[in-house]
Amino acid sequence: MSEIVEAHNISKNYGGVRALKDVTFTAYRGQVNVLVGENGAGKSTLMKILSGSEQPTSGEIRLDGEAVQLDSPRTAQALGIGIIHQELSLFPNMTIAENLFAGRELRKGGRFVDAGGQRQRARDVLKRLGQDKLDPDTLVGDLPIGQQQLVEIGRALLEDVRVLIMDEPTSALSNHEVDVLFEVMADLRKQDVTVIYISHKLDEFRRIGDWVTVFRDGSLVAHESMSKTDTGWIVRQMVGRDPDSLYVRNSSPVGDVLLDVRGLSVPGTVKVDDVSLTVRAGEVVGIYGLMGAGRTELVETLMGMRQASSGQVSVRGVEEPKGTVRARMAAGLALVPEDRQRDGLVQTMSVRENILLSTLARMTRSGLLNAGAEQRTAKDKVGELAIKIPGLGALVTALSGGNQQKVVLARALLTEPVVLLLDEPTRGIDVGAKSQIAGLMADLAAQGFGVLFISSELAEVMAMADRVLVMARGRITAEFTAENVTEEALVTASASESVLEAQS
Amino acid sequence: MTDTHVAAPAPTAAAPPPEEPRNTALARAALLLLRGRTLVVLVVLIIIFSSISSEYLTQSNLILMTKHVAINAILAIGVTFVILTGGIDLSVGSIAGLASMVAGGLLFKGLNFPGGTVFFSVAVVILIGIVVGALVGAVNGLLITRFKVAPFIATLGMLYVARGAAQLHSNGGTYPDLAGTEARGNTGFGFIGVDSLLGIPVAVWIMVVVAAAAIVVTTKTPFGKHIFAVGGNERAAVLSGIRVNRVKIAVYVISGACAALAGLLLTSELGAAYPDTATTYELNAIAAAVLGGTALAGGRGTIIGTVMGAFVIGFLSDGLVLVGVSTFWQSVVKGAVIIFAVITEQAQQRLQSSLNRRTA
Amino acid sequence: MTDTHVAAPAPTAAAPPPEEPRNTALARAALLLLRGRTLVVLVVLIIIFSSISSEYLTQSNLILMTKHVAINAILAIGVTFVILTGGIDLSVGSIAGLASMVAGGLLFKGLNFPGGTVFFSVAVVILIGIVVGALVGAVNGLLITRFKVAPFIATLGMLYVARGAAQLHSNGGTYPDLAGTEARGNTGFGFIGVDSLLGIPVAVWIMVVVAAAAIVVTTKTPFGKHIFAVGGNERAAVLSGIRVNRVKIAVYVISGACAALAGLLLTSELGAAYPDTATTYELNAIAAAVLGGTALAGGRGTIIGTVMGAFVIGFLSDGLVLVGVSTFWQSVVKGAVIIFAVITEQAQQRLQSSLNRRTA
Amino acid sequence: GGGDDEASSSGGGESAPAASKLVVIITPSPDNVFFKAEQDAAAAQAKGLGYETLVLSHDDDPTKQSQQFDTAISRKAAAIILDNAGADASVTAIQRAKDANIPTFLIDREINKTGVAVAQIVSNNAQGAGLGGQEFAKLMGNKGEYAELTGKPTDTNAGVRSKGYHGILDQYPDLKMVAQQSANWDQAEALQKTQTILQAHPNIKGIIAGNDTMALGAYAAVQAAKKDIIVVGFDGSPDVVSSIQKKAIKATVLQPASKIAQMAVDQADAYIKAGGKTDQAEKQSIDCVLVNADNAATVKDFAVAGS
Ligand SMILES: Nc1ncnc2c1ncn2[C@@H]1O[C@H](COP(=O)(O)OP(=O)(O)OP(=O)(O)O)[C@@H](O)[C@H]1O
Ligand SMILES: Nc1ncnc2c1ncn2[C@@H]1O[C@H](COP(=O)(O)OP(=O)(O)OP(=O)(O)O)[C@@H](O)[C@H]1O
Ligand SMILES: [Mg+2]
Ligand SMILES: [Mg+2]
Repeated sequence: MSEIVEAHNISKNYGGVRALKDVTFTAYRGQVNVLVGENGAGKSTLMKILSGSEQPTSGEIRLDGEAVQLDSPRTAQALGIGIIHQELSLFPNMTIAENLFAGRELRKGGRFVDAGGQRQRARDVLKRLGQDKLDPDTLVGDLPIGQQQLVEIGRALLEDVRVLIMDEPTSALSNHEVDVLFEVMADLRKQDVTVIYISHKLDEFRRIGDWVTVFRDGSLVAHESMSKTDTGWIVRQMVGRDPDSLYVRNSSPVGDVLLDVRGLSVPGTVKVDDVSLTVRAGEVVGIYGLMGAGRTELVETLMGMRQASSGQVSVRGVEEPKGTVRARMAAGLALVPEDRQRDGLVQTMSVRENILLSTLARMTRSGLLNAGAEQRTAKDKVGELAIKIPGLGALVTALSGGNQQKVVLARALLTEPVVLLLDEPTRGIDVGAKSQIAGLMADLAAQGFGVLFISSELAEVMAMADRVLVMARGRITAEFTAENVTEEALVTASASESVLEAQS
Repeated sequence: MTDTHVAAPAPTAAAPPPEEPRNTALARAALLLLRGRTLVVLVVLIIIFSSISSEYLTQSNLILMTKHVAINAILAIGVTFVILTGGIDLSVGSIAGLASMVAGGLLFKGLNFPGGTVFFSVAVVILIGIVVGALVGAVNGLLITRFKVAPFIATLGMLYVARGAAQLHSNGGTYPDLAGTEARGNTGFGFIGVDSLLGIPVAVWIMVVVAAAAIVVTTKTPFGKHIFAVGGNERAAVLSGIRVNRVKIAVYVISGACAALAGLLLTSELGAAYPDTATTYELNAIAAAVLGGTALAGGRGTIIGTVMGAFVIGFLSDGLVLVGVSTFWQSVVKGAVIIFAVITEQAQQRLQSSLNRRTA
Repeated sequence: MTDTHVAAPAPTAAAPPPEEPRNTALARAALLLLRGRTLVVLVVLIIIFSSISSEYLTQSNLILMTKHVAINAILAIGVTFVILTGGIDLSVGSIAGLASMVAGGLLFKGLNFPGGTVFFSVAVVILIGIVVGALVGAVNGLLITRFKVAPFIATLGMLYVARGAAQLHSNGGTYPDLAGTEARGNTGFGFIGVDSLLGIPVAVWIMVVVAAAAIVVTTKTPFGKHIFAVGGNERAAVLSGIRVNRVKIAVYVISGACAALAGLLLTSELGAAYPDTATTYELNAIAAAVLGGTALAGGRGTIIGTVMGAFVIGFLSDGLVLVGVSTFWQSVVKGAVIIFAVITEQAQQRLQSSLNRRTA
Repeated sequence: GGGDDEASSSGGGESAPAASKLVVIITPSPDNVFFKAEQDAAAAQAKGLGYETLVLSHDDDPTKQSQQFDTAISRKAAAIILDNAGADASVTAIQRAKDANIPTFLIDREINKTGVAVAQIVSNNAQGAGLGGQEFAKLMGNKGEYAELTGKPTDTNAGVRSKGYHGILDQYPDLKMVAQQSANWDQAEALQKTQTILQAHPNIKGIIAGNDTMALGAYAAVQAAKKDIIVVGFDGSPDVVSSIQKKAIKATVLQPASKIAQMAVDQADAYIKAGGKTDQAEKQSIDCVLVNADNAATVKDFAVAGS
């Protein structure tokens, strides 16, 4: 067991923020080195330093025992360090093959791109990732986010890497795809490739990790061989205390039907096909499915961001026929979107402005905004949702991911909805924040809201939902209650092509 | 911006200690300098020119230069609304020209219809001119929202169309005498462009009013916030229930109306309307907005910055004329100042965001 | 950086089954029509004009119009490189003017230095002209990459600076006679702008060569891919190890060089260099690129589309002159056609991406 | 001795402006040689008389011109020499100067109002266009197809010249204008428009242009088409004069630019020294001179030797 990458006493400051405080981290050759920690603990920052896209404020990096200067991604690449970034770094305007080879095109005759060669290799890589059917000439912008993530992984596999850093590579992948990825990783390990793997999915990384390193608040707090740890230990290290129950289950009494959807269809590439469902007061309903199942389309249509071709949506027993965002909002729906950077936050605005964006009209006195009311309202919500912020006037981009998520939630709650739609509310956030979100959902239900949330994680959906709907190919293929749901049943239903009459 | 943060319930979730680094005060001073960089550039210009010419810093010249600034400032304020949403308006010069011709025609020859000619009072003529500008702006807005034409192209096309319309209005001619007659009840057009109130030209008062209104709208109303939201992240704005298309149409209408108003001021000052009025003024207006710190990507900028930008351009141009720099050098210097004044933008932003974090 | 990837030699390398849905064929036809919408507009223009004037569709007129197109097409090809990276270049008209004056000066009065005057051969003069354009482009690129000035502003500033420099070069005058003399060894400047080869004007051949080179560069070389990558997602391009700044500087250099070449063709054709050469040509060049489907946001567009766009604008302008439409209407019609031709863009994109998904 | 007069006039000064020695010269852009000649002649004359000069160009933008007037007023100029940016759009600015006791002397182009400027010394465009029209008709043999390139449609002189041409040309029934386009005074635009016009009307025998830059552009097109077409311009710029000597362009109408500019400065000087009086009529029209192969050799700097 030999060290290949050693980071010694690394510190990194962003202006006044100390993202890393004197961290000494070691990755072992030919092993899967797992990094865990809460949002904002500094994991990605360390990885950016190891891959040359950020420079440490102080400290030293050694590769095979020799100090190296990683001053650019190119240098790191040349030394055999590859990275899959947490945020997708793809070119939506280019094809899969072009994306895979961007910046290191195969050449023909010295000067020209060997498009044929690239296409062939792209096909090989896609096959290796279980995507035989994907045409390398497809534009990446046209792919669902999960497949985009696979392309991102494919980029790393093309390189002759000795060290492969994967920063939350599975956040958008289905279970099956995760399995394929793990096979690939096992392969790599056999070829003596070192993997550094970051994930928030505890059950997942335990399957393949050899070593686990825990970060908290910019410091490395624990480093252990995976076999000597258990989930409880990891969570303890991460949050600095004993984990209570990770997920809070809602147990409030169920009331009237708040949301009633009948025969909703949306044409398009990812269809919503004749979907009917209900959400009652005090109920937490989960929608499970694989990527591309149409769940995002469904909630976006409910929210009025897409036009339905047929079907009715009723809120509190009243049909809402207009189907615009404002009308649905007024009727009592609110959506916390899947991609908060793209759909949720206005990055150029402050925390306060983001929280109040939907409800500014209420903050006016004779047409002009009332700063006092704004401040009060925003402050109250921040308190209520326990959002960690430097100040209401700070740019929203200064917050950690989980707290950004809560800002979007705060905005949705201010519209006084009766049914909350949450699209992947826990994607990419740490266990602590996850359990907070779960707690929040339970609280909301207890207050008489209806909650409809989307999740791609079996454990999560099973733990948090009172009722689980499964979507596949735009249809609801199954429905389970918390009591009769099983992992097998969920997986089966999510893979099914026809509607199963699995009502329970 | 203050103590509203909430300690997480977890016992170890220590609040980030708000220790303020030693050099923050210094950084703050530098930021102030950079944020006011347009002001700094302006002050430097004034110092340079007044050291060359003793006429520059006289009260009468300052008033005069401010009057010249007024027209570009009003154009630039309108354009700022558009740029804040992430759009651009290249048609403002042509809209100014069209409004000028419409108003000039109404004053000079009245509105002809089968059976007679009506003359409107000056106030009505001005209103009609502004409405024409607003309508052309609305067409821009519709092209951009309904027909999804890129703002650059929609307004570039409108640049040609509106200019052509202005020329067709008089078949290329000038409406020479806009003084009006008592009999027609349309005298007094000179008021907005020629006269003064309390020693300050009316045009300057108008600029002040337009700027004040724009500041209130952008900073104190929901509509203003919606403008910033659309420019900051259009998709998030949609999801927040903001009527994005309406906001966009509204900003082009505002831009068109401001352009028309500027055109009318020019026309009043000249006492004649000619179809080439305000040709290429769009470039100066956009330059003023960007000099004043408005980001072309949208979502960031201030009206006061834009007005400062207009002052820089105007005081520079007039100064070059006053000290007798040749036309050719004027062109070179103007271009160089525009570039130079913007170079510091990046520095400001870096400092700004690092300070934001520090005070976190 | 090549053969290093780890091929998974899975034996089941089945080709993706290209099952095509029923209505795809129809959609494909519609797409072809829309993608070729510039072509459609062009054909419609030709039909309209040739039905009005029998002279329009004669061989000699087609050749002439193509020659007129050549200058705008070359400018527009350069600008397309810039727009593909998400930038803009407003300075191309001024660069054309500056290159024209530099070349004109060298031909007319030679290069003066203490102790004598040198005259260069025409080939060298052309080269110098192009190098001047490339250098100005490099300055644009440096302002944008090193000093982080927004492309709109950097090139707007350069629009003024380069034009001023062109005027200063001759102190505003025209270099009237560029024929050169045998004694000075600088005859033959007319070749590129006036002469023909195989019945086709040399300028058209030059356009063809420039377009062909640009097509190869954009579609077949790593540099070309990098241009699209920078325009598609700059941050990702940085992370992919693409030297983003170099790519950006390079496109402005290309744009500057193309602009200079266009200026030289214009000058050769006129036989005289004057400082206002190519004023406002930047608008036509950008319009051609966007008409041809280049997205102003960057990352999407083709050279061939740009050339088609230049044909639409050129054939339209010449047609309007040929059939004797008044100047004012020319302006209106030109603006309307630009807007109209772009309206369909959105429709194309929707269809395009939906088709892509289907065949995915 | 001018200094003494100056001192006495301002000493007695009822209407004369302060002891300013500044003459402001405002013209269109000097990148047209014609205006450059004007500027240079006026500036040289004023300097010779002991004045300071401020030379500005309004680029045919009346707004810019108006702002330049403001500058002249705030610098308390002694006089303004103006080649204006628009017959109507210039009036208020000149009036403003007058109200500030600054006399304006117009050159080259008139305005549509009298009693505002002290003098309007212009070349007689109508007369000149008549000369040009006559020469063109003669060169054409009084028959055949021709095209006209007009100047910027918003410029008065464009209209006056075109009218002057047609006052003559329309008298000949066999002279047929088959195309008329504006080339906005611009050389490249004249080139391309002429090429297109020649396509539409291959039998064209002559092109008459509203100024010399357009004539040069038109001639470049004619040359490229390898045709033998009569081109006539207006201005008498050195490039066209030398082209006439080479038997390329056939004729132009020379406006005595330098002479007019000098006259204006002289009259301004006299006006200032007389304490704000002039004995000249306001409207002074200077005849233009036809330049063709016969007299081209004698033309220098917008003046024909011996005329
Ligand atoms: N470019 C940056 N500028 C300023 N602060 C930054 C920057 N990048 C990261 N930070 C800050 O550094 C800290 C560590 O961030 P980092 O992205 O490394 O966290 P992480 O452990 O990867 O979290 P997550 O699990 O949410 O991805 C955070 O407080 C973050 O806000
Ligand atoms: N097979 C596909 N081909 C093309 N585009 C797809 C495909 N699947 C999804 N998309 C696009 O990807 C985006 C993500 O939504 P998706 O339909 O995957 O919803 P989902 O069921 O919520 O899955 P998830 O949220 O897990 O990605 C949508 O905008 C959709 O247009
Ligand atoms: Mg991270
Ligand atoms: Mg989804």
